[in-house]
Order: sequence, then structure tokens, then C-alpha cells
Amino acid sequence: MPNRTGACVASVRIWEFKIMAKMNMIQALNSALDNMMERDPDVISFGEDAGYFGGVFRVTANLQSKYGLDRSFDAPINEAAIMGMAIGMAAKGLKPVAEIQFSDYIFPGLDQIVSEMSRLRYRSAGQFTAPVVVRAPCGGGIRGGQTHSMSPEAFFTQVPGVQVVMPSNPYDAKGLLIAAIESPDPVIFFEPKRLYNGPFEGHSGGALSSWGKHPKGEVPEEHYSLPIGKAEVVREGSAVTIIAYGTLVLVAQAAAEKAGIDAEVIDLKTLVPYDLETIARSVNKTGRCIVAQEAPRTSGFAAELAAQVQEECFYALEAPIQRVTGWDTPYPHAHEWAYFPGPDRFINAMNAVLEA
Amino acid sequence: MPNRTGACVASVRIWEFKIMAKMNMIQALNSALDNMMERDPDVISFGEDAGYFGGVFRVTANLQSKYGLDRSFDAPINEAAIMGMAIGMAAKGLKPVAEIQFSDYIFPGLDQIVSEMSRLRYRSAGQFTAPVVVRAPCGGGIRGGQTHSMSPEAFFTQVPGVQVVMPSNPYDAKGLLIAAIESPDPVIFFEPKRLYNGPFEGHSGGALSSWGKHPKGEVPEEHYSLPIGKAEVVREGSAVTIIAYGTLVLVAQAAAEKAGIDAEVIDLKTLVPYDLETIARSVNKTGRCIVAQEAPRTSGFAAELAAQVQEECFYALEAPIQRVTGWDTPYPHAHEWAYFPGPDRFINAMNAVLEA
Amino acid sequence: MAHTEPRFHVPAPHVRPGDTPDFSHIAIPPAGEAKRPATDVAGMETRDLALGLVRVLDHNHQAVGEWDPKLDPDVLREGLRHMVLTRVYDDRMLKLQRQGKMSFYMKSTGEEAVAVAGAMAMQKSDMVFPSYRQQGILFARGRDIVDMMCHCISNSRDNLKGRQLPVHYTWAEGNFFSISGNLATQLPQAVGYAMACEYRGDGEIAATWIGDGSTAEGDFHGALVLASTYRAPVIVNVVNNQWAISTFQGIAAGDAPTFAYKGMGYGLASLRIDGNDFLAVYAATKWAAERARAGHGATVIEHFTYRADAHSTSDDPSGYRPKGENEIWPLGDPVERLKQHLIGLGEWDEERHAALEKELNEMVIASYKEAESHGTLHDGPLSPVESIFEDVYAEPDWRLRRQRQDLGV
Amino acid sequence: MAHTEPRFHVPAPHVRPGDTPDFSHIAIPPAGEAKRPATDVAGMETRDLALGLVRVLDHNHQAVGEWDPKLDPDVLREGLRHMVLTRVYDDRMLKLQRQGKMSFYMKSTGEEAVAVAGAMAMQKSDMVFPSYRQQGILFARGRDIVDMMCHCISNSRDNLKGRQLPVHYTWAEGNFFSISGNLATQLPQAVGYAMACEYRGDGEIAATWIGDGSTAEGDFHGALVLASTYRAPVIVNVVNNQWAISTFQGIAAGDAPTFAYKGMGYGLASLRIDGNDFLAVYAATKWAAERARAGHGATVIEHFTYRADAHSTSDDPSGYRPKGENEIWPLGDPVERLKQHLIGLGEWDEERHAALEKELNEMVIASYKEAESHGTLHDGPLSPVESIFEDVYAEPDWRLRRQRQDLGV
Ligand SMILES: Cc1ncc(C[n+]2csc(CCOP(=O)(O)OP(=O)(O)O)c2C)c(N)n1
Ligand SMILES: Cc1ncc(C[n+]2csc(CCOP(=O)(O)OP(=O)(O)O)c2C)c(N)n1
Ligand SMILES: [Mg+2]
Ligand SMILES: [Mg+2]
Repeated sequence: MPNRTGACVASVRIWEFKIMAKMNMIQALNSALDNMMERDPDVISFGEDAGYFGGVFRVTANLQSKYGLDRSFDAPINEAAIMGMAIGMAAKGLKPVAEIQFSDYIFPGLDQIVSEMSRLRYRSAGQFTAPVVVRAPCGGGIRGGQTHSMSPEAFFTQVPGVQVVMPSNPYDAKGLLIAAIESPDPVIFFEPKRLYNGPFEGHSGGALSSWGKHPKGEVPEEHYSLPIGKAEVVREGSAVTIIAYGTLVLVAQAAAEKAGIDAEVIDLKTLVPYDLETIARSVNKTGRCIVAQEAPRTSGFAAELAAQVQEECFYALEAPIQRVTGWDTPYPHAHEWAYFPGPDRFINAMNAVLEA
Repeated sequence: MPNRTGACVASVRIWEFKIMAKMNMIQALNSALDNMMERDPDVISFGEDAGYFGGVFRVTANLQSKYGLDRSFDAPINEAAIMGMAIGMAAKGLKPVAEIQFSDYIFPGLDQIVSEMSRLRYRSAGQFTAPVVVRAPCGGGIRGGQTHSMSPEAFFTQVPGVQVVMPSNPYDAKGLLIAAIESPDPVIFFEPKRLYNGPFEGHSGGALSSWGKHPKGEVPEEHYSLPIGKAEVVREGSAVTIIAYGTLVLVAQAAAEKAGIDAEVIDLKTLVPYDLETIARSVNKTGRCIVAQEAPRTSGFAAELAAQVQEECFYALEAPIQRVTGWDTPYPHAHEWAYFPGPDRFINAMNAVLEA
Repeated sequence: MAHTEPRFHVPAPHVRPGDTPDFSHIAIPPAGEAKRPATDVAGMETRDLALGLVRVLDHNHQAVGEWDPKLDPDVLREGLRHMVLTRVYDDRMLKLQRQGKMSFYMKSTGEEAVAVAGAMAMQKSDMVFPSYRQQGILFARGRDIVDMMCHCISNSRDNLKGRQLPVHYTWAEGNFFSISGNLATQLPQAVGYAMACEYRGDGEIAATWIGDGSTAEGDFHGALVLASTYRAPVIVNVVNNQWAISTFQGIAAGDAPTFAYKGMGYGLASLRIDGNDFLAVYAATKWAAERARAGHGATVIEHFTYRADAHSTSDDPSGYRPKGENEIWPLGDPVERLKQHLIGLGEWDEERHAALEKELNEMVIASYKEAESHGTLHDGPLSPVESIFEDVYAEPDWRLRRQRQDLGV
Repeated sequence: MAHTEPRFHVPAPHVRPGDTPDFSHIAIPPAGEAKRPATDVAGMETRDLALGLVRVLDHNHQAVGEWDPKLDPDVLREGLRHMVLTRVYDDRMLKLQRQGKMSFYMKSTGEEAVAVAGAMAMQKSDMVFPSYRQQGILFARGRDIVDMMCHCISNSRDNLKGRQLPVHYTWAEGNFFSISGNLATQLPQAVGYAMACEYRGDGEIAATWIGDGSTAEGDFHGALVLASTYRAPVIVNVVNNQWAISTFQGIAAGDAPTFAYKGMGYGLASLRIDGNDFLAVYAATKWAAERARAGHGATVIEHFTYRADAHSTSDDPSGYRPKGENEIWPLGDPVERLKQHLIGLGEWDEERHAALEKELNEMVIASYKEAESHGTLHDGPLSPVESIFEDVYAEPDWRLRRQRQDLGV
């Protein structure tokens, strides 16, 4: 059972009995869509291969047979058209959940997100809105090479008007996807694909472990939501704060375990708007901070976090904030583990920060 | 006359006599193109309205009549196609300089930049390269509203494989554009359009001043280049370092003058790869730092600079690094001066940093 | 230094500044010739219409042929009124822009029929996704002119709170979508909206407008793929006014025979029509709207017209095309043609026309006075400064709240 | 819960898993029927060819009609050899992938003629911009098989230094452009390259390949706009193998009559051909190459074929289409058809064919042995780790130098 699930879920759990099930992240996301399509006839889902077949990662499996061709359908291979169609539908009051097959392929649709979806409310002064949810599997660790491994989240964190979310486990994935669908704002929802089938601690060689054995692999079958904008301290500690999201949350935890360092690990969950309060509380306590992202270093989201933390917690900081990131290169295929910021890089960073 | 033009120009000036002319930034850029098209038959220029008419800002004026229809031509309104065409031409050995009419409109072409232009050398292990120059007017201050005012540079600083340049005056504009065309790597070349016709110090009401009276408005008519990757200290000082690029370089200088603060102002010129050496030297001296960008705050390039500076100069820093930026909103039309980071916001930041 | 012959083909217009305007290369088939198929015709059967030119008003300004929508004179007079108002409004706004009253303006001179007749042939509950040159729709749908002006001068009553460039209107109440400065983006949005109409089953449809130059964008293609795949009830209007900014239609068209014909590549019903002929625009739109509403899918309509004035107030066409082209444009002027048609019918006369122009002129002048009483861009009042932090999200997050504080508002 | 009738149209294939494979809805015109126009024909005159199906080999495997390229038996045998090699190679690589020897693989089974005949009908100096399913080009151009395998197993001799997914080949020496994982991006690049050929005046042209599903991308449109506008010497091959991944061609095509017909919207010469007919592919490519080289511009060729196997090793088609479709595909198998044609000519026989298969099989097995001697993905040796920091830029900047240090290599 998740232990720190926030007020929202807690309050739900007071008045209804939850049937818990073991779910991997794919099942949890599918369950979120299923719950929402069941309760709200305006929720529809589409994308490349996302209809009949249920998505190349099967996140939308069985939705077409359950809810019909017009509520879960295949889209032509044109990401701009998919985004534009979703905006038009949302403007009419539907709640489209559009899948981008790999986040690497979101770029042909970026203009519709940056110039349209994000600004429709603003430029029309609230007359029209586009509360689309864009789902996109991201990140490496599956030998996908440079076009199936990107973590482009920072691009979206620069776009006023969209919220950006990335869960790190099935329980959060479901609760946050439901929150995203219920949000009045557009949400770019990144799914770390390396975590779809099991937790991953960054040891490339190891056997795939299962969400079934992980506390956050227990997921209520019913509807629940987690608040967008709230981070979670997933490991308490006093020596250093590690701020991470997605796959690296698990890697950071494992690295702290492995090194036996009393690190506090924050799972950010929402990148925009990020939970500065939780971050500042922790850094003010530990006085040391590491920010992590899988994307290339320069101008990644870790830079935003570092910039803000040094401003917010300057006088508490006892060492420079370290960034643990991918390199400023495309994601290589054969040497993907030399690129991926694994536990050793976290340990090095912790040592550097602690020795400073 | 520019006083700190770097070794490259200095050495050129030893052995040839330069005919200097007063040029605004448009003329300087046009002169760079003219020089390069004259000396290298592989240099070609194109874009929307960039051929016969010479560009909506006239940067490519007269190139078609001088060099022919096939060296300066109009392109269909499809930024992805323009980028793709440029990549194909560059792969064959030409040196395409492609204009994006406003940097706001670069997004439909972003995929070709992020997934193709930037990675061609890497993914082909050097067998093919795409040394395209993408010219794009950027920034606000011309009442362009949200679709003619963007500063999207940070998007490109996240893309391994492209260099990113933004000059702040005619002299640098010409020298850097020539360097960009001569670079073996793709260069995204941003032209702060508010500076095209004259220097601008951020006082919205004031009369337009002229580059003719500015030392950096004196520009050699001949070919010269400035090194990509080199910043310049444009105002020496010891109280605080302000790192800026483009329009905000002039605004920062004016703010320091106005407030009578002994600020050192660094004109970054190249964002990728940025000149960490010059930055660190200055911050280690002043112990205080302000980073500035016109783009919305979150995840802008100022965040990268702040993150790196705090890591590099942690023990020299006496106050938190402040960011002076646009707001996390689209660029508004009527209230553009409430959005634009003008001299007062710099002065506030300087005071904050100095009082800290 | 320049090669005399370019090494690859770059299309160029027939004439350039200094040359004599000349449209003799444009073939204009006689009015009344085009067949009007049933509205459930297969898209592929519209080939002749995609290559031809649907015209109703002949050179004597009489309505001829199968496409004559046989409108009541009251409807014709209403259309004339909207078109004259569009022109009067545009002219006045241009003058005011030149006087510094607004930052920017875009006229639709010569293209009034495209917007006005298009809007009148649809239901007011149908959503329109225009480009920046269909202000005629707003008049046809009865938007308050003072409101329009308040937007253009970005004052305290601007319904867009000063956030958008002038002419980038939004009017949800009138089912007029938010105009984007980014070309072609509205197209897939219109298709999505149209699909949502079917999903809702409310009998509504959508229409969108795009310029000749903008058809080159990927979103044009994406939208037609969607429209064809899902048989969406949408009308895609291509306004071929011969020019993008400084580039003529040949840069977007290449060797394509017509813009309408592009629709055929998607199996969509496709019509090329005389965009300066109120009756042709009305009839074609009515046909397409009926087709869409009956579930037979989308129609591409190319409106063959001419941009009689500059692209915008930032543009001076004398740099790239001969002066006076608009006067010899072979399809004439849409206002003049409808006026003459009505006169021919005995339903209108020069005096009434002069009176109409005078009335509308005065109304526009008076409206502007009223608009200015709510402020101007330069002297205010504007929307409150703090409004720049609103509507980014449904609720401002901590970043926006802090930034508002930083600005001290 | 599901509406029985969807509220908007969503196309679906005729049959799904569990159904009996059935292609009776596909009309196959007889071989030899299509006219072969002069290579300088106006694009618009190719309409019948865009709607028809150019076929040379008839049901008796005899070459008939105007499009018969009348190839020397040596050339036919060479083509057969390349096609058999492609298939043998694909089959072996699939097996090896299943054994964990490479991370990923994509076969081109059933589509060998598209790549092989296309490559053979061009000059080797012409640049090709393939998608990931035209490995046949590499065989036709004589690339070393060990090199290809070294790429696929990402070992120390991989000419892409392990940076790309398997099958995403680059081979500059053979004028084979770098394959992208991002669909359709190669199209405008090919057009730009072709324009640069004209600029250089070296008589070279370019060709590119794109899947049916990928034609929906904006870059397909952008490329055709460019090709039409600048009359670029480029061949745009649309490989309609009926499937994207799990979605059938109807999701991209919508109501379009054919993919070739899309070219008509740009005024381009457009041909729809039997993609499983080596001679038809050869003849059409030759025609288009001649046309391009003579300065008459681009051609769109739709290769009507069938993806006989899975999309990639990550895909299992039994989830979305009936098994056995490939066996009843009405245009048969390209290898078998060319083989029978040669046998019919008396220029080939079953024994020689069996011997060829055996020879190529052994060669492929031996090649793999050699390839493995340079390392495998899992056991190495790979390219040196520090090579991941090379080729990002011409020279690594301080960031990359530091990062390399951080990695300790
Ligand atoms: C994506 C994008 N690219 C470029 C521009 C700049 N631009 C504004 S209008 C215009 C010309 C459009 O011409 P056309 O589509 O023919 O429309 P018209 O103005 O003639 O109605 C251009 C290039 C833009 N607004 N958006
Ligand atoms: C821009 C982009 N979007 C999506 C994908 C994912 N994807 C890879 S192959 C494929 C199907 C392509 O089908 P088609 O074009 O018919 O080519 P085929 O595989 O049949 O040769 C998809 C959707 C991608 N690689 N790039
Ligand atoms: Mg136009
Ligand atoms: Mg396919």
C-alpha cells in the first residue's frame, strides 16, 4: 500500500471501500482511462495504433471494444493533426486523451501544443479552452536508440499554459492521469516507458522485477485522483536532498540504499507547476541538493530546479547543487548504459555534495 | 569602433585595410550574406518572402538581383519543408542559410531541427552533415503580440548538435553570421528584431535611437568573423555580474548606468556552447550574479546559466543568483511593456543581489 | 555574377513592379456553365468542378445556371449591406491605424464576398475557424461593431483583454473561434471540432478558411487527411487571393492546376468558385453545408479572388507587384457586382447605395467614437495590468502569483 | 456500453483476426493494359496511371505491354539474386534477433522488388533517401554484407558506432542516406538534395521511399509542394504495403482513391504500380529517373504491395489481421514471380534457384560468423565508449569534454 498518498486519496478512502489490485503501470493507466470513460461520456482516446490494437504499449487496450469505435480510435500518422484534432474536440467540450506513440515523435505536433493548445485560453480571454491530455511514453533504458528514448519534458516546461506530469509508479500513474483528465488545463503526461512493466533501479544487467511486489503496484480499481502540483518525499533523509521524477526516482532511491547515504528523495511527479514548498522544506533541512533528469544536461528541467533552489535556499546550501543528467548527446543505442544516469552517477554526486 | 572584438578580428585588421560603414543590424546581416555569397558559390539563401522582396525585414534585400533566382529565392509557407530542404542541400555540400520569418513560426519546423539537422552527423557517424544556418528574428518590443514576439532560444539550447547564437549589435551580427555560415555545424541564429533598426535600452516611450551613433554600428564592409563560443565583457564592473544576450545586453547596460551600479555586463553572444570561462572569471570576481532572458522564466536559458554558475562559482557567491526574465505567460500585446524585462527590473534585481 | 538562367526552376509571377498589369493568362469560363451535382455525390465525381470555376453572376450581373441559389432580394440586400460595411470598416480602420490608433491592421478589400456569403449560407450555430481576413463573418453574424473596434484598439473593453494583435478576433457567443497568428493551425482544429459535432449529434458543422500561401503548411494536409478519414462535417475554404505576402500563389501551388484540385487527392468533394461572386460563394457554401450536415463529409472550396490591398499595414505591395492590378482583376469587385445584380433586378439603385454607404460610414465613425470612449492603446485605459497573469491556466499557480507580486500589481 | 454505430466514421479493414483472409474488394486490372507516356508528359496527363495499376508480368509470368522494360536476362538474374539475398538475409537476421543477437529487426519480406528493382533502375551515383524497409537497395548497390550485419549487431565494426537502432543504415559511399527513425522527415530532405543536384549540374537525381501510413505526415505534403514548386529531380516512392503498424492503409488514405493520386494534387506525374512485379517497378523507376534527369520534374510512384510479415520484431500482426493474408495477396510474391518469369524465358530453373538459395544462405551464415568476430551487442567489443561524445559537433565543446571526463572514459 502506498503510504504517502496525499490528502485527496486519503479523503476518498474514508468513504468508500477500495478494491485493490496488483497492476503494472500499463494496467494502471488503462484502468484510469477505463474509469474516466465509464464515468464521463465526453472522454475519448485516440492515437497511432491506439484504437483497435490498444496501443503499441497496450495502454489503451480493450477500450475500443468496450466503449466503441468513436471513443477509442486509430489516428493517421500525423502528430500535428492529432494535436489539432484534439484541440478542436476540446474546444467543443469533449475531453480528448491523445497518445503520442513515443515522446520522440511529439515534435511534428509541437507547434499545435506551443502555439495553440497552451494559449487558447489566454488569447481568447477564457472564451475557449483546450484541456487536452497528451500521453507520451518517454525515456530510455529499452534499447530504443535515439528515436525511442528521448525525455523531452523540458521543452514543455517552457510553455506557459500547459501542465507537465511524469509519474514514477503505477499508483501515481493512475491517480495523476485521472487528475490530468479532470484538469481544466492541457496536461502533457509523460510515461517513463522503462517503468511500464516493472520498477527499475538503473542496473542494466539485472532481471526485470515486477510491480506486483512493489507497494506502489497496488492500485485501487476505482476512480481516485492525486493532486497535480504535489511532490512526495519517497525516502526521508537528512544528509542531502535528491529531486527526481520518473525513472530516476527509483534509481535515486536505489543509489541511496546502495551507498548507505541518508539521502532524502523527492518524487516531483508534477514538473509544471512544481512543488516548490516540498522542495524548499527538504533542502532547507539537508542543506545539500542534487537535481536529476535523464535528458541531456544543457537547459534540461534540472537546470530550472537548480536555479530556483539556489535562489530559494541560498543560505541553507552548504555545497553547490549537483546535476545528475544524461549527456549532451543524442541517446546512443549500443552504449545506452553509458548514457543513462544510473546509480553510480548518483553516488558520485552524493559523495561530491557531501564532501564539499 | 568596437573595442573588444576578439583576436580573430584583430588579426584580420593587421593585414588588411577595412572600409568601415555605418550599418544598422539589417544592413550588417545583409552585408554578411553578400560577402559570403560573393566568396562561396555554395552559399544560398531562402525563406518565406526572402527572395524577390528580400524578406519582411529586408535582411536578404538585393541578393536575388545580385546572385540570381536560384541563390536567393522564395519558399512556400512550410517551415518543416524549408528546414528539410536545407538539410538535403547541406548534405550535398551546399551552405544553406534559411530564414524563418519570425522565430514564433519555427515550431512547425522544429522536428526537422531536433530530430534531423542536429543529429545527422551523429547518427551517420560523420558520413553526412547538415551545417545549415537558420536565421530567425526573435523577441518583443515591437507590439507584435504573442505570435511575433517569442524568444524560443532555450528550446534549441536543449538540442545536442546545434549551436545557438544571438548577437546584440550590428558589428557582432555580421561577424557571427559569417562565422555561422562557415561553421561545420548547424547554427540557429537569432536576430533580436527590436535591435534591427537601432539600439534599444528598454524605455518603451523613448524615441528610436540609431545604430549610426553607436560604436558597434560601425561595421567593416569586408568579410570578417567573430568566434562562436566567445562572450564579451561589454561593461566592466566589480559589484555584480549580469549575463545577458540580445536586446537585454543593452537594457542591462542602461540599467547599470541609470542606477549608477558598478555592474559588469557580459554579452554572451553564443548560447551553445556558452563561454563559461568568461562567465566564471567575472562571477568569481564580483561574487554576485544576475542572469537575464526575455523569454518566460520557467526553464529558460537563464536557468541553465544559473544552474551552471552556482555549481562553478559556489564559494564565490555572496548572494543568490537572480533571474530577470519575462513572465510565465504568452507575450501580451497591449501590456507588452509590463511583460518586457526593462531597466527597472534589472535595477530591482541588482539591488536585491547587492543587499543580500 | 548572377546566372542568367537559374539552375533549378523558381516560379515567378507574369508581371512585376513597373510592368503593365495583365491577367490574360487566367482563363475565365462563362458563368452558369458548371453543373451542380446532388449534395451526396461521391467526392471523386467533383473533378470538373475542382478544375473549373463555379460562377453565377454573368458579365451582365445576372444570375445564371444551376448554381443560382435563387435568393430573396432581402437576403441579397442584407449581403450587400454586410459587404459594404466590411469595406467601410476596413477603410476606416486603416486610416485610424495610420493615425496611430492601433498597432496593426489587416484589410479584406476585394474578398468581402468570401466571408459574408460564406457566413450567410451557414447556420449561426455552426462554428467558424477563420484566418485573419474574414472579418466579414462578424458583420454577417451581427457582432457589435464597437466591440470589434475595442478589440482592435486594445482598450479596456477589448474582449481579449489586449492580449491579441488587432483583427485576431474571438467571439464565442457568435461561434467565431479564436484567430491564431500561426498560419494553418486552425485547420485540424476545425476538423476535430466538426467530429465533436457529430459525436454530440447536435447537427452543427464547422467551417475554416485558409489562404493560398498557407496551403503549403503541413497542417493543411493533416486536416484533409483527418477530414477524409473520419468524413468530418467541415468546409475547408481556400481563399486564393493570388498572394501570400510578397509571394504569388505559384510558390504554394507549384504546378498544381488549382487549389481546389488538391482536395481530390483525399477523395473530398472539391469546388473552385468565383470568390468575387456573392451568389457563387453562397451557393457553394450552402451545398457544402448541406452535404456535411447530411453526413456526406467535407468539401474543399477554392475561392478564386484577388487581394486588392496590402497584406497588412506592415506591407507595401508596390515592392513586388504592379499597381492597379485590382482594377483589372477579371472577376471584378464583389461589392460592385452584387450591387449591379440587385439594380438589374430592380431591387436596388444608386441612391439607395449611396445612402447605405453614408449610413454605414456614419455608423462606423460614431462607433469608433464610442469605442474610443473606452480607451485607446496609447492613452488607455487598457485592461488592468494584472490581467496579463490571468487565463494562462484556469487558476494561476504559485509562479504566476509570485510574478504578479514582482511586477507590483 | 459501446454505441453500436460510431457517431462519426472510423474506417476499418474488411477482415480482422479470426476472419477469413479476403482481398476480393481489390480490383486488379490485367497486366500490360497501362499506357506508357513519353517521359516529358505533363504531370496532369498521368491521371489514368495514378488511378490504374501498371503491371508488366501477367498471370502466366510473361512480360506484356508498353511498360515492359525488356531487360537482358542477366539483369533479371541479378535482380532475382538481390531479392533472394534480401529475403535470406531478413530471415536470418530475424532468427538472430530472436536469439538475442540484436536488439531489434525489421524485415522487408514481400516488398523486395520495390527496393531492388528501384535501385537497379537508377544510377549508383543517385542519392537514395529510404525508409527502414528498403534494405534491398543495399544489396542491389553491392554493400558488404558483413558491414551490414556489424551495424545490426552494433559491434566494434558498426560504421555507425553503435549509435543507431539496427536496420537504420547509412552508407555514404553507396549514396545511401542516413535512415531516420522519424517517419517522413527524409522527404523534404530528398527534394532539397535533388535541387542541389541541379544546382551542381552533375546530372544526379534523388529518390526517396515512404510508407502508406507515413504519407499522412505533414512532411509528405511539404516535400510534394517543394518538388512541384521547384520541379526537383526526385522520385517519391510511396510503398503501400497495406499496413502501418496495426492500422490498415485506410486510416492514412481515408477516401482517397489511391496514394498515387495524391501526387496529382501537386500537378506531379503519378503512377500506381504493381509493387510485387520486378519489371513494373524497374520500368516505372526508369521512366521517372529519365523524366527527372531530363528536367521534367518529380514523379510520385505508389508501389502496391503487401507487408507479408510483422512490422518489426516488436510487433505481432496476429493481434490485428488474419493469418495467411500474405498467401492470398492477389499480386503474389515478387521473388516467385520473377523466378517464374525467368523460368518461362528458359533462363532459369528450379535447380539453379535452389542452388542460389543455398549459396546465399551459406554466404549469409558465413558473413554472420565473420561479423560476430568483430563483436556483438551483448558481449562486445563495441565501439569505444568515448565515441558517444564524438560527432555531436565537428569538435566536442567544453561541455562534451567535461562530460567525457565525468564518465571517466
Ligand atoms: C506558421 C507561420 N508562418 C509564417 C507566418 C507569416 N505570415 C503571416 S501571413 C503570411 C502570408 C499568408 O498568405 P496567404 O495564406 O495567402 O493568406 P492571405 O494573407 O493572402 O490571406 C505569412 C507568411 C505565419 N503567420 N505563420
Ligand atoms: C514521426 C513518427 N511518428 C510515429 C512513429 C512510430 N512508427 C514507426 S513505424 C510506424 C508505421 C509506419 O507505417 P508505414 O508508413 O505504412 O510504413 P511501413 O512500416 O509499412 O513500411 C509508426 C507509426 C515514428 N517512427 N515517427
Ligand atoms: Mg493569399
Ligand atoms: Mg505501410
